[in-house]
Amino acid sequence: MQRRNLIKAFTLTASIAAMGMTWTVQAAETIKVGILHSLSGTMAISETSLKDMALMTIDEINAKGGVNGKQLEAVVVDPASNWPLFAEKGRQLLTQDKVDVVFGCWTSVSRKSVLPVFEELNGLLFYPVQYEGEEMSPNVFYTGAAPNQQAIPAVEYLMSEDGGAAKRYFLLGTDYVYPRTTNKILRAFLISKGVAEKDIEEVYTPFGHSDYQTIVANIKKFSAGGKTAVISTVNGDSNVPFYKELANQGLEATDVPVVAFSVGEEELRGIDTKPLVGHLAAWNYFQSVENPVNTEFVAKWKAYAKAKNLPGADKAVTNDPMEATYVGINMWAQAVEKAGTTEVDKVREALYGQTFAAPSGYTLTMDKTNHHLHKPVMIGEIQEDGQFSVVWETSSPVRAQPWSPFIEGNDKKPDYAVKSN
Amino acid sequence: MTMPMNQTLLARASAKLGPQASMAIGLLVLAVLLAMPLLHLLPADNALHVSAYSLTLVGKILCYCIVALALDLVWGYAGLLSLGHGLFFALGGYAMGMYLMREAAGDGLPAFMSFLAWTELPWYWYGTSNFLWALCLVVLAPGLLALVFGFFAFRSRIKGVYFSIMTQALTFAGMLLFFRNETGFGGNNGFTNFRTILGFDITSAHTRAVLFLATVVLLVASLYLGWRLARSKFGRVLTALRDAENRLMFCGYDPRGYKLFIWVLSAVLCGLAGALYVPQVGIINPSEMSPTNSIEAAVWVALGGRGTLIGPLLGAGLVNGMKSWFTVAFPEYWLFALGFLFIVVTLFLPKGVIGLLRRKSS
Amino acid sequence: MRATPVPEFMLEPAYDPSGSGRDPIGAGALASKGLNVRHGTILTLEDINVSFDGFKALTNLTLYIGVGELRCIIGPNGAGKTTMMDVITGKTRPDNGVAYFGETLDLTQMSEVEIAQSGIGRKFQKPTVFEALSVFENLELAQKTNKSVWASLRAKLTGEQKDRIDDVLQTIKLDASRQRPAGLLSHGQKQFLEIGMLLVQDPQLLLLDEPVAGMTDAETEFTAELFKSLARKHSLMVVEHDMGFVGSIADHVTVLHQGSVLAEGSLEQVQADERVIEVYLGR
Amino acid sequence: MPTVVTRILLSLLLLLSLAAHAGDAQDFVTANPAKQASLLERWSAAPDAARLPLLEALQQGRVAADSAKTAFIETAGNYQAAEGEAQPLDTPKKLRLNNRLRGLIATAVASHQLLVDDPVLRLAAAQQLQKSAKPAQLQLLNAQVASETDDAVRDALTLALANLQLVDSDLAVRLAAVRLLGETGDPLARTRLETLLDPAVESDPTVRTAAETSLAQVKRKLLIGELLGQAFSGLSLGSILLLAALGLAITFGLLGVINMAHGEMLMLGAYSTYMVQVLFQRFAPEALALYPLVALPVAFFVTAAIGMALERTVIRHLYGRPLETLLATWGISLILIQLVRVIFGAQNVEVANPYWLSGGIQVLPNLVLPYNRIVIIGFALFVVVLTWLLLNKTRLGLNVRAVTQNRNMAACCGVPTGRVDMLAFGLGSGIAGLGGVALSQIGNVGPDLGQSYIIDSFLVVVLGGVGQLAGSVMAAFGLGIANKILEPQIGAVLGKILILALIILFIQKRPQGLFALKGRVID
Repeated sequence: MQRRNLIKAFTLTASIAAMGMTWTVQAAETIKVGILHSLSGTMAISETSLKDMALMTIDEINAKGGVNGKQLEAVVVDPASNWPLFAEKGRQLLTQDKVDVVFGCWTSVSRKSVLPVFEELNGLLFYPVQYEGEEMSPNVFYTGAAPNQQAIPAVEYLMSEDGGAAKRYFLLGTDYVYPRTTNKILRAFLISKGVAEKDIEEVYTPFGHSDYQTIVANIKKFSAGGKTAVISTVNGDSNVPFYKELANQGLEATDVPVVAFSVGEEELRGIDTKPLVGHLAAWNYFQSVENPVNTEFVAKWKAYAKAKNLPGADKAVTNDPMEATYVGINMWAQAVEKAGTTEVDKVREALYGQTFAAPSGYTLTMDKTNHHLHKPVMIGEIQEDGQFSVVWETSSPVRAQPWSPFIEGNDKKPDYAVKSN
Repeated sequence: MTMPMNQTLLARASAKLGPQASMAIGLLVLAVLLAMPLLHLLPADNALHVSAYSLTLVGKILCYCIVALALDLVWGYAGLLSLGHGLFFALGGYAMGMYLMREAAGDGLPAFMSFLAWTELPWYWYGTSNFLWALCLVVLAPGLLALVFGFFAFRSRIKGVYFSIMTQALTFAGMLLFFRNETGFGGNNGFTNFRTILGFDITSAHTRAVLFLATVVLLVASLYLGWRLARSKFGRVLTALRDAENRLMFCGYDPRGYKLFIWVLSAVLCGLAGALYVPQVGIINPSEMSPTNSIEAAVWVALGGRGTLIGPLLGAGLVNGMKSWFTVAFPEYWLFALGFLFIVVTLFLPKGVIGLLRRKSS
Repeated sequence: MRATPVPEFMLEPAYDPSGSGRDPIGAGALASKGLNVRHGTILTLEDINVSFDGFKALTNLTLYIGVGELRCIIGPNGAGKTTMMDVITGKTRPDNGVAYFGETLDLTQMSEVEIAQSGIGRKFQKPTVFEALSVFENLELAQKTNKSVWASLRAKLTGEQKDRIDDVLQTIKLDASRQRPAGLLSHGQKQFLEIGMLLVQDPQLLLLDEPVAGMTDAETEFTAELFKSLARKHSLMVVEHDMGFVGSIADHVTVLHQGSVLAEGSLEQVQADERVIEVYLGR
Repeated sequence: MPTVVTRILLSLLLLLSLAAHAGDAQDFVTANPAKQASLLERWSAAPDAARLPLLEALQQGRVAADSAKTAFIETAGNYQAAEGEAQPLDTPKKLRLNNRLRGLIATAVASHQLLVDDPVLRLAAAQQLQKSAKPAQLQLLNAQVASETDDAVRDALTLALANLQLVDSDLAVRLAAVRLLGETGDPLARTRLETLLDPAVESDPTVRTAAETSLAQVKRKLLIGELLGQAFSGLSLGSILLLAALGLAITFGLLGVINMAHGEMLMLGAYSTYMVQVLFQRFAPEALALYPLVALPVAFFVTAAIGMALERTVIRHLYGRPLETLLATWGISLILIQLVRVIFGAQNVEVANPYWLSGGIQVLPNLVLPYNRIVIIGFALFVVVLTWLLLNKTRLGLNVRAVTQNRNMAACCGVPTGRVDMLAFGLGSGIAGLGGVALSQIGNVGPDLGQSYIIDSFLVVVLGGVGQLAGSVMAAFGLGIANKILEPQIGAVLGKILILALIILFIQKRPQGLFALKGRVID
């Protein structure tokens, strides 16, 4: 008896492990596409909608006949906001499920976690979120913004007459790599524009911080010293308490505008925006952009959300990372068509210089060398209805500088992708 | 508490079955684990080839098994539920990570430092390019922290829930500290992109096989250590401590020393597990210190059956195996399954899976 | 009376790590262990005060126990009996007062473990044994030996130690249950086991809190015999409500009331005392 | 064809009317942003009472233009020509403003409001001008001070004027202005005075000395404001911690359940608030402002019901095994989080402050106390008192205390322990739900809401002493205030770490918490 039970226990564990190893969905003649976004844990708040957007785009491509005559088949996994699990799931997608491309990741740490796996196995990852730069892997295509495509234009706008001609800058962020790096770049940029050290203040809060009383009081104090703008790299959930405190302490956008790099339409869904009118965000796309491509894109998304009965479908919104996901999948499909194969090396070549008429109203180009998109930069003001109205935009798409010239030593980095090892 | 809990499953099994049978099962599992890295060296088209994915997955689970075992030593035997063992695990991992980052950086600074324009290494990084010193750190960092924390905690007789909450606060503080970029451990990104270990390519099949073997050896060694401890008078004193600390003191035993010894030992085991985990999964970052991870480790132990040596291993294997499977099979619903599992186990299997097996066998 | 200078060699702690030089049942232990009892007093409590959040549990308690004495403590509930034991064993620190073990060991400055190691053993009111361990293992842990972590890691029972445990098992009549988990014993058996644990611990002063509660008459009688045989070689302090039992063992009785000593003397003397009668009957 | 003709005719008419009388609205609508800015500055310097409606419409974002660039003002969905009788050619589009223009509009509105009859409005206008008056308005202000009849308004105007007079050519005027500024506690005055200390800016040494004295005065007043602000934020943070922890003080402190699902009860309370708000929006939009009041009982009963259900199904099997309740409730918390995520989505939902919880009261020039925080402090105290009364003055409370102290004895005395457990757990959960309503008014409402409070809640309860309501109150406020004292000194991140370290040290000193009962320990 004892023996049999022991054996049972061990075989149970072993078989469960084995199931994990060999879990594949067999289907003939499809191209498999991996989707690596957290559906549970802290990042689910942001990443769930990217998964849905990816599925919608894949459906759309399939409805048009697929790629190279084959249907796309999505393999969705949940890395559960657990960074080592990203690497494990990435490896699983590439080696067990044998997907040809992966769309996924939100946080930099998740990308950094899977990067060695993609480089080792020569996989292909499309990363759709704005980030701090300082990376250029041949196995990753970055469809979000590099700092010069978001942060620097935003500050230039704040310096302009229309942006309020700010003289002092309060750099507020959550204490982690993206805000630190972005603020480092911004500080160098501000100083190069003649802003004095004493007119720049950098403040960080811990992850998940929810009490902004002291910080808002400090912003007020700081702003008494001259026209001030706040540049916020506050992460996700902390934005709501920050903006609520800002509004309730009577700090208005006309006095001290806040420009945020991590607040988009999705985030505003959770905030009462009436007191926030006039605060700013910098992105490469806003749902409110008016052009036929975007109108169709937004309508398609709303219809999809309703059809799939996604939570909160009646209030479905699009945002920048969703657009970047949409663009990324479409560009990849075009490149596969062009290359005639899904082989990574050939698709990579085909992607260079690939163009796509994006919902942002611009025809975006994948750079010929640096794996980043040329993107327009837009500054939007928060409106009462939770949308942004674009108050400023670049005249044409901007080429990314993943190696920011404002960081020492980057001038020696090559302007093409090389494996990190 | 009507059953003696200090007897190991193996001991009980051998009492009933004779040592050969349980020995045989153990050896079988061991043989499979030892064969896996060798099979990994076979060419990929061989039918018996074990993929890198399977090897790293099982390797990771084995590291978790060591953590579960270490936690069981303090919880199951000494009655100290730590909700902060992730901290020790992560510290060991960070110590190894420092070495790997130095190795990857060559003569320069680790990548994350150079892009923050740091010009020199913080003092605590000195010597980390030396593998032996890194190994010392793997033991010393968690060991010393556990020693200091344990010394004060046990001196003031903090126990039960208080102890659990304090360890949770400790790991939470550690997480916040390591999250900061300025702390000098790569902030929230932690360490990734390792290249070589002792000069060997970290992605090569041979390196993977050796790391896996090292994990198996460490697991077997910790099992043996646990087994010896549980059978020694020391083990009986711990059990006595768990059940009636005051009585034990009036017998003339100083519980502080006993608690401190097992506590530090457990922390060091976790650190070692962390050190083996990092090169296998390829990343270490502060989220390993999040209280959630440590609670999960307690769940492994409870699920498998605490106060036994095999139970925690079963628990860690089951939960992580299920996690790997569910996150693919039912990505949106796996938390329900996990949640129900915890409830069901605590309600119906108070002695864990091991208890269930025992009950069936008797 | 402690004014006499203490010779150097007598300042050694009573605790003897090697466990050698111990005779089987503890006879003559007092002389050989360096505890300074030259004035014949093994325990001195003077003017002890303990209060909990304003409630005075002990008030100016003064009590002396002689070497080899068997003292019974009686008193109504809340008289401070258990608190007094807590003070002696270091569990509760007195607000002020003097507590000496022998002539030299200041109990107020020692930890519970040090006190236990120096030779004071205690049986709790509620029988407390290590329920997950077997009867034999309970005795093994209690046995007088080196109790440091390192020793326990390498500890192996010697034949002599085993014999000693076997003796005690015989004495407390648990020989047949030696491998049973202590948690499965009856209440009375647990009482005996705990007494057995005190025996193998071999203390000079035994504090016994209601040792015969839950025992049958025969067991009580047997316990009385056992205690009487222990007295003189050891000092015993027994807290008990069972007057029959007290009568059968005590040569000296102390009555506690409201945290201080109300009366002291032989059982007959005490029972005749007006104040005692009033406390027990008249409130 | 006719439409084209009419359109051409209309535009011709329009051009004519423009040429004849280009009204202010029309000027503004047709100008580019730079021109608009200079228009506003001009209007601020020379206010005209007739222009006020236009400016107010601009401030409220009601000015629009049709495709022919004719200005219209929107009122409740109807567009009326700002000047003349024109009808819109198509739906007019709202004018786009930026922050610079909004600021200038505010100044312009204030300048115009100086002319109105209502002294309250004039006072507000003067206060606005203290912040934003431009040198070009010097003359206007001088004239207004001279003609102003209301004392309070005149004082406010004098102050606004003083800001501009700091660079007056007349030494006496400068000196008077500097002295006047010294009497304010305005942080802007501090900056203005500081610039005067530079000999390059202010050549006269007497003015510089006066500026120094005034500056010291201002700084002192500012310091008072800052200290009060710190004290308030400490109290506020403390009240939030208290509300988060109070439910746990019952489920964990009294019942001994290590309730890891406590955070999720907070979360469910917050989601109940959200649901109530949605229902109000749909069925009773006119009473929307009252939704938090209705949400309180709803949240209480929803979370209490869930809590009782959990107690009956899971937790009652686990009394006396505290560490196992940890595991089971952890499982419950995972399920609840994912359940909410599946039902409401992973994103945060919007819970808006009603008007009476928005904004704040300006106590000092540099101290605004937000209404939501004031209300939450009061609410926290109210809940504490309520809980105390429930536990100490009711039969249920007596039973709860009896059961938690000695379950068997209570059962023997005829206390229905099962029912009491259920009710007590329900009470703890319900109080957590009330906490959730309060939290929804200051932070975000999402599935992970509870996770961010659970550690803090446990620390509060443990620090206060398990089972001690008063201890929890002390601990919450102590932590809140300590946190707010540390934060400005060493930053939020290190502050939080230091607080955790201090708690660990404190527990070493007092293992039973702040309010431990001393006494004989029964073993």
